This record gives sequence, C-alpha cells and structure tokens, in this order.
Amino acid sequence: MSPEEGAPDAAADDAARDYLETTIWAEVDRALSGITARPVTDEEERSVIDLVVRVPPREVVTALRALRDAQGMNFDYLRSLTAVDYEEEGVDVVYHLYSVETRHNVTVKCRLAADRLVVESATSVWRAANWYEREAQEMFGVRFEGHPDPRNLLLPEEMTDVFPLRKSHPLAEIEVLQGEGIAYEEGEL
Amino acid sequence: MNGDIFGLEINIWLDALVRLGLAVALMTVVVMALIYLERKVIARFQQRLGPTRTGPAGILQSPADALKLLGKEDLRPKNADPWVFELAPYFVFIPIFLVFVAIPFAFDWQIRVLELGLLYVLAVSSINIVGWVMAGWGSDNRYAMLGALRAAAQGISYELPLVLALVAVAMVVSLPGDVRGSLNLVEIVAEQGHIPYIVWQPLAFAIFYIAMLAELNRTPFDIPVGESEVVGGPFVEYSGIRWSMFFLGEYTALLLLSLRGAAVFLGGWAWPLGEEVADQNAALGLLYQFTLTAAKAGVLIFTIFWVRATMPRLRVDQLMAFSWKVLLPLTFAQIAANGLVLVYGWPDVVLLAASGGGLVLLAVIIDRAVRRPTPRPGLPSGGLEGEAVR
Amino acid sequence: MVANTPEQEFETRELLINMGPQHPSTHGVFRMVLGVDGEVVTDVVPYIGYMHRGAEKLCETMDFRQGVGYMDRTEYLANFNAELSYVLAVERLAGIEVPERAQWIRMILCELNRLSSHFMFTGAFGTDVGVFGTAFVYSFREREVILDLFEEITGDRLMYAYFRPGGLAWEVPENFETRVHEVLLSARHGIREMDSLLTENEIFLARTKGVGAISAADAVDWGMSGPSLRASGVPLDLRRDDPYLYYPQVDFDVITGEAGDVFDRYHVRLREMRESVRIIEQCMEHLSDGPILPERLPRMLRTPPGEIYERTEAPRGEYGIYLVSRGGNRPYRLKVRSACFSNLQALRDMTIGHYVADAVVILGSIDIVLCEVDR
Amino acid sequence: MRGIVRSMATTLGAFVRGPVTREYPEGHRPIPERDRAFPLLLWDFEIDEPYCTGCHACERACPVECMTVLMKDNPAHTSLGGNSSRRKIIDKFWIDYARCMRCNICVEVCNFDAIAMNNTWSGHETSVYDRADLVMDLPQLLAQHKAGAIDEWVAP
Repeated sequence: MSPEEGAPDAAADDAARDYLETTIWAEVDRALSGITARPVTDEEERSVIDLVVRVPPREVVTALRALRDAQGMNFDYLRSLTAVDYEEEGVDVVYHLYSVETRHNVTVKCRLAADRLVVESATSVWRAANWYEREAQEMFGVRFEGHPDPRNLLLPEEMTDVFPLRKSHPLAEIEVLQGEGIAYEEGEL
Repeated sequence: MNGDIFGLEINIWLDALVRLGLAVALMTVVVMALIYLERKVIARFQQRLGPTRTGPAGILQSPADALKLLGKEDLRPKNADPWVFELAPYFVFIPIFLVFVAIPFAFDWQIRVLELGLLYVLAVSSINIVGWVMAGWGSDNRYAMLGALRAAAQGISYELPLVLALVAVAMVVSLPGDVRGSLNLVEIVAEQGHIPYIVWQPLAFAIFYIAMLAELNRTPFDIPVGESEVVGGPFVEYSGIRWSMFFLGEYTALLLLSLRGAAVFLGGWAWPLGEEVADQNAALGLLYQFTLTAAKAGVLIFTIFWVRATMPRLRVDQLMAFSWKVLLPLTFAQIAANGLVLVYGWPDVVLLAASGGGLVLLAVIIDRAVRRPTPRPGLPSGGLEGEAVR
Repeated sequence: MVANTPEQEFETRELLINMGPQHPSTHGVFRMVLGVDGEVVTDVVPYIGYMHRGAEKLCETMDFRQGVGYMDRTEYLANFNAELSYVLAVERLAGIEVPERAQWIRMILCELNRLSSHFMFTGAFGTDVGVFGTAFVYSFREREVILDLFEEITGDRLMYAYFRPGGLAWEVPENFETRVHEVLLSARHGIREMDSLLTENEIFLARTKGVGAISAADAVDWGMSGPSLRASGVPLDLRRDDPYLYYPQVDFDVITGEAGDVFDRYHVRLREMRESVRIIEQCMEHLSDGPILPERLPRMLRTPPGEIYERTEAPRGEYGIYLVSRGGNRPYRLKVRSACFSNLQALRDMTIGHYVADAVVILGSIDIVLCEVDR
Repeated sequence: MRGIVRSMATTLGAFVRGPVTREYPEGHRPIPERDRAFPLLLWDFEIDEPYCTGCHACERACPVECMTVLMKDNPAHTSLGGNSSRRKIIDKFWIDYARCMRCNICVEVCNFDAIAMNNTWSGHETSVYDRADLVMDLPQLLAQHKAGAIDEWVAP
C-alpha cells in the first residue's frame, strides 16, 4: 500500500515502511506459520512500496496456498509471476500477490540455485499462474514441476534450449553496437 | 406464333432473345451501379467519402473493379474438388438470372408473362443454395464449409416465410369478376392500381422484408458470409472472375428481390396512376411506369443498405429460432386470417386489422425475446471444473 | 464392402478451425485453434507470441529516459498509461518529487487516453458483433479528435514519449484547457451516439447478453483485471484501491457489472468513459501554473538499488512494471505485467460451450492488444 | 424494436450530417507545430554552416542506435581564418529513418540546438522502395532547413 499521494514525503515514507514491516508482516507471518519465511528489510533488496517475503523454493507453493487461504488477508489474486536472473547467484522467482478484499500487497520470492532451476508449479493455487510460468520457463529456463501444459508460450515451440532473458544471453546487435558507439562503418554506406 | 417488340412483329425465338439480351445487358449495368451506390451510401452512413479515385466522384469504380477481377488469376486450391469448385458459381449465377423472365418492369414489359409467374420466380430463385453448398464443399476450406452449411440452413429456413408471405398476398388478389387469388405477377401488379398491398398486408410485407434480408445474406443475417467470423464464407477460396460471379449474383438477387417486393407489395408500375398516365400517352406512360418500378425498388434497396450500415449480426441459432419460432407461425396466422376473410367474404378492412395486429405482435416479440439471456448451449455437464487447465 | 451400422453412418468428428494469426477479428496476430462440434466450440487453444519483441530485455539496456519510448510500444492504445507506470516506478525508486502541475496533466492525459482506448474498443467490438464498420468509424471519429489533441501536445499521434521520470518532457500548449473542453464535448457526443447505436439495439443485446460469462471467483482466479474483471462484479480499481497520482482527490465511481458476460464488459467500459470525462473535468479545476519538472533533476538519472512493483489502472486493466535495480542508470530487470496477458488466459473458460460466432465476440470483449500481450 | 429504431435513427442522423473524412493525398490536414516526424539537422545561416559540431551527444542518447556521427576540424574556424566560432564541425552524419523511433531524445540532449524534428508533411511521407534509401546522409538531413522549408519547434 502506498498511502502517499504522488510526491512521496520522507516521514510518510518511513511510516509506510514501518507499517509494511510490522503490521503486514505480522499478518503474513501468522499465515505462514510453519514455513521458513523471512521479510526482506535489507536496504539494497527491499521493495519501495511492498512487503517482500523470502521463502525457500521447496516450500513456496505451500506458502502461496497458505497466503491465499489466510483468514485475515487472503491474498487471492496473483498479479504477476516472473523471474529475475542473478547469474551465478541463481534465479529469483517472484510472485506478486494482492488481496482483493483487504487491498494488501505482498511479494513472495524464492531463490533457486543456478544449477537447479526447479520449483513447484503454482497453477494448482491460481490458474492465473499458467501463462506466467510458461513465460518464465522459456525465458529463464526455470522448470515448473507439475505444470499442466509446459509448452513454449511466446517463443517458437522448438526454441527450448535458449533462454533469452538470462543475463548471459546477449542482446543481439544493439548491445554490441552500444559498446562501440558507431552503428555503421563508413564504407558500408 | 409471333411476339412483338417495339410494335414490331418478329419471330418468337428472336423476340425472346432480344428481350433476354436487353435484360441481361441492363442488369449488368444496373448491378455495377448498385455496387457503386452501395459503397457510396454506406460510406455516407459511416460519414466517410467512399470511392473517389476512379472518375468523377469515383463513378467508374465498378468498371475498374470488374476489369481488375477479369485480369486476376483464377485460382483453385490444390485440394479442391475441381468440378464442384468450378461449377459452383454457375449454380449461383444462372438461377438468379432465370428469374428475370417473369419480372414485370412496366405494363407489358417483361420477358414473358407467366400465368404462374410468382411460383416460377420463387422456385427458380431458391436453386442457388445448391451453388453455395457446392462452393463451400468444393473449396476444401473449413471456413467455406462452415459458411456453406450456414447458408444452406439459412436459405431453406427463410425460403418458407418468404414464399408464404407472398402466398398470403397472392390469395387475396381480387380480379375482375369477383375472382380472388392469382399467381400471375402482371395481374397482381395491375390490381394494385389504387391501393398497394402493403396497406392490406403489412405483416406479410414485414415478413417478406426480413426474409428477403436473410435470403440475400444481408446484415443482420449475413451469417454465411460473416466477415468477422467465417471470413467470407463459401467463396473465401474464390478469386478473379469466379468470385465476381458470386458477387454479381448477389447483387442481381438484391435487385430482383427488391423488384419482386416492389411488384407484389408496393404496387409495381401501377400505383399511383400507372395505368392512367399510360392511357393518356403510351410512351410517357412507359417511362412513368419504369420510373415507378425503379423508384420503389430503389427505396427497398436503400433501406437494405441502411440496415446494413446499422445492424449487428445475429447468431446462427438465433437466426434459425427467429425463422421457425416467430416468422413461420406468424405467416401461417396471416394465411389463415386471409383464408377466413376469403371464405366469409369479410371486407378488406379485416385484412388490415388482422395483419396490423400481427405486425404489432412481431414487434413485441422482438422487443421481449432478447431481454432474456440464453444459457450456454454446449457446456459439458458439470461445467469446466476438473478439466485440464491449459 | 463393410456394412454400415447406424453408428458408423452418423459418425461425427470434431472439426478443428484455425483462427488467426491472419483473421479479420483476432485483433492483430492472435491465433486460436477452435475445436467445433457443428457450431459449438468444444475447445480453444490460444497461441500468442507472434508480436514478441523482447521489450523487457531491450529496456535492460536502456537508461530511464530511453525506456519511456519503449513503453509506448508495448501498449499502443493506451501509451500514456503505460508510460505512467514506468515513470512512476522510476520516480518512486529514485525518490523524485514530481511537481503538482505535471501530475495533474498526467492524470488528464491518462484519462483522455482511457477514453481513446475505450473508443477503439467500442468500434472494434461493434465490428466483431457484425456492424459493418459503422460503430468503428463513429468511434474512430471521436478517437481522432482525442489524438489530435495529443498531437498538439506531444507532437505524435500514437507514440507520445511525453512523460519523463520527474515530470513531463515539455509544457502543454497555451490553449490546452480550451482544447480539452472541446475534446470532452465531442467525446460526450460520441459516447451518446455509441449508446444509441449499440447499447439498446435488440440484436446487439441478443448477441451479447449471457455470452461468455465468467464468475467473480473465476475472474479473480485467472488474474483478470480492469473492466473485464469489474464486469464480473469485483470492484477492483487501482485508481481507488491503490491510489497513485491525485486520484484520491477526485470523485468518481468504480463501475461494476453483474453477470460478467460480454454485454457487461462492453457496458462497463462505456459507463467508465463517462467517469473518465468526470475525472478530467475535476482535474481541469485543479490545474494551476507551476513547473513541470523538478528543479534539481540529474542529467542522467540513477536509482538506488532496490525494487518496485508499480501498478496503475490502464484502460485494459492493471499495467504493472516490476523494476529491479542494482543501482545505475538502467533497470537490472524490467518486467511488464500486462493486463491483456492475464485476461486472455481466461478466454478458454469463457468460450467453451458457445458458438463459433460467440468466440469472436468474446475475444473482442476482452479488448486485447497483442503488443501488450506479447511485449 | 425500440432499440433497433433508435439505432436506425442514429445512422440516419450521421447520413444527414455528411462525411467527416477527407481525401488524403489531395487535402493535407494542417499539422501542429510540435508535430514530430523524423529528425533533421539545422543550418546556421549567419555563418553558412551546420549548427552541428558532431559531439556525439545524440548518437549516444539514441535508444535505437539509428545515428552515426563523424566530426572533423572546422576549416572555417577563426583560428584558420574563417568566421566560425565552432572548432569542430560535423563531417558525416547518417540517420537511419527506418530505425528511428521518433522519441525526440536527440533533440533534447543536443547542446547546440542543431537538430530538430521535422514538423512538415514531407517528414511523414517518406515511403521508398528500398530500405537503404531511408538512411539519410548529411546533405539530405540539412536540405530542408537550408531551403527554408521548415519552421522548426524545439521544446524550451
């Protein structure tokens, strides 16, 4: 939640952060009892307006289901599911949840090791996860176990060995060119 | 056996050929004009300009299109059934042109006066459904197939109200000598010299008009060719001259049905004062009668364009339901009412009352029917729960 | 010769119909394979990705000003809304304070963009339902008026690239207020005309009522958002529920439907346009003179490390930008959460069991922009 | 039935009001001064040379890398006996109009007001048969302003 209107005020910002990291976290923590979840409070990784919760990959779907069914603030709406590549540190799978009734946001993250990019599919919790997981799978090579239809979504069907959104995948041409600063050799034109 | 044309006594075969040739030539020109007019009129309804490039105000657009279509390659899909595919346009085109034989443009100005003219016209003009189905089947294309099946279903369903609405009028035509009932188009027109039948039979006219829209595959009944669904339907695979034959057939049918409607319901060349003017001056009368026919058909055509520019498309099940559950019973009721009037010799005002009541009923049915949402037709029992999520 | 048993004679098979990517009513390059039993759809398999351009990857290589231009291209019917999500994300991450005037102008432009986008919807939807182009042309007439205004302000009719992290690229023209009032006048007329052309037309009602209904629970489960979700009766509008800009200061209603069918999705949008007009009128009252960019804005904007999921209510639903920064002038990762992407997922649920003609109408009622789906 | 009648009346009203479109190539709509077509270079009439010094600012800022800039020593610089205060000047300049996404960033970053977006119809009607024809070189980029055929608008 962002109570400020447009221009963020420093005091209001702090208050909002306190609210996220104590009140909301308390609720989330209660819902996630039995799961090793921890809030991200680190300045470097923190989200500006939402509470971020880290969950180990093995428990992530259990945690998501618990959050969906939690009594106080049931996070029944999956806004977005995506992945972030941190190269050798692994890949983060990020779930943005929202509660339609209580209007609270929470971001659930799990870090997958670079050599074992497997996580259980969230399609059993929200059907909305379906296409998002397919996209994350083809773009990052994260395998979602138990996905009902793990074909490629945006990329060509047979393009299953290349993961374009990984940092190791070069962005053709433009990245190369930006390094040089010159788009055309004189003789080419 | 001699016919006469322009007052000349000539051989009956030659006479037929001359009349037929005139009609076909005239028709081709008129159809091209109609295509141009439709584009212009609909453009105006949509606040656009329409064709402007070819000739002044785009008036040469249709000849240009015709030339372009002639120059295009006549393609046939590899998997198409060659005979069925190539013959289909003729089956659409020829029956429609055969209808010309019995259409009265002015007094004594038709190719032939047929005693059962109305019956002939109706019988011949329904053959073209065969052509549509052939086109759809022969193309080996699923859109074409779907379109053809829709065309067949629709053509048959709306043929009935169309025919019966005309029959209702044919029943009550009063001839000299207190005889009632005629299928001769000339007699039907001549009898409307004072009051056209739309006054006595408004319900029949409404049904005829709706069924005409459906027969012509015009909005809101353009389901077989629905651009946004089946992408042109049966003739999606056709190109060049064969496609243009479908197109020509479609517009000829439009013209012919409008002429038929003008003749049967709007008094054709006879109302108002058709015969009186002709009595004064034969040449002027002929011109006047031609103008009357053309104007009435023109009004009908204009309203068809207007409807096309306004209406959304019905769905195929709604279309069928409307025909079988609404139009057909109402037509039967109209015929029954007419029969009662004839049997008991009631005055014509009763005809008007019965038919007008039916018209109001039709409006009310249309008004009510749509306010009730229909359930999903083909939902598997138990809904979608438990199915694989994809 | 094999003797025909009655079963064999009447054997029926499901027909597969491939609709798209080149089909008049797939709104771009969407492809769906329909399994049909006669006229009834038994299965729908959507295929997307024909328009995938890797906008997310591209944005990782661009600084924050350059990225704005790419946001336009992910959502070409509501560019201002797309730009807004992006610049808000950057501003909140970098802690930039945006001048008041710039925020009000942003709000006006976003709502105008909502109007133009919904006009596009009504037009295209009219065509899907089978009106021969008339609704389309009437809608476009009104949309053009709005685009004219956008052109006068930003210099472009479609790819505005006008919002900047911190404010606006340049000041609006002097006659801005009169022009907005003119545009609103014409938009009101357009809404009225659309109302009288379609909303009460019996044939239109017959085609849309009860078609493609989706329940509130299903819609939430599928992650639908925007008018498509509100049509099912879920009053989720981020302008009210997760406020940004100055939306809490204006008065507007969140429009919801009841049945969640195609008609509701259409009608919610049409009524929403009236709300947009109301919002713009209120914004015009608040508009005052002032700067449009903060006084101290670095030439090359850098953000501290951190992340943000910024979401705004675009015409088609929630347009989210997930921006991960590790410091520097570029996003480390940028994810565009597009509304259509989620809404389109529910297509199968909505379509199965309806007629082929309905499939087209249902697809139209979701109001997809393939650029946004594929990004 | 009432709804159908109302629809019909709506279209009839439009029929009476008449067309709102216009014939395109015959009648050009006046376009606003801020209109953005493709970028072009401006000509300094006082000194009779381009404003552009070839500083690469636009080239570096271009999101789509559509520009190529080469600079040279200005032969007309005062130190060399000329009347120009520009030590360096543009030597060769290419803009690939096929790549350009008209984002206006090059105009914003330019320190010399040497580049502007074309705000005339000629900037929009650029269809050619060969993509290579859309790569504009320095004379082509300067021609329009040199001929006085543009009244450029640069954001203040």
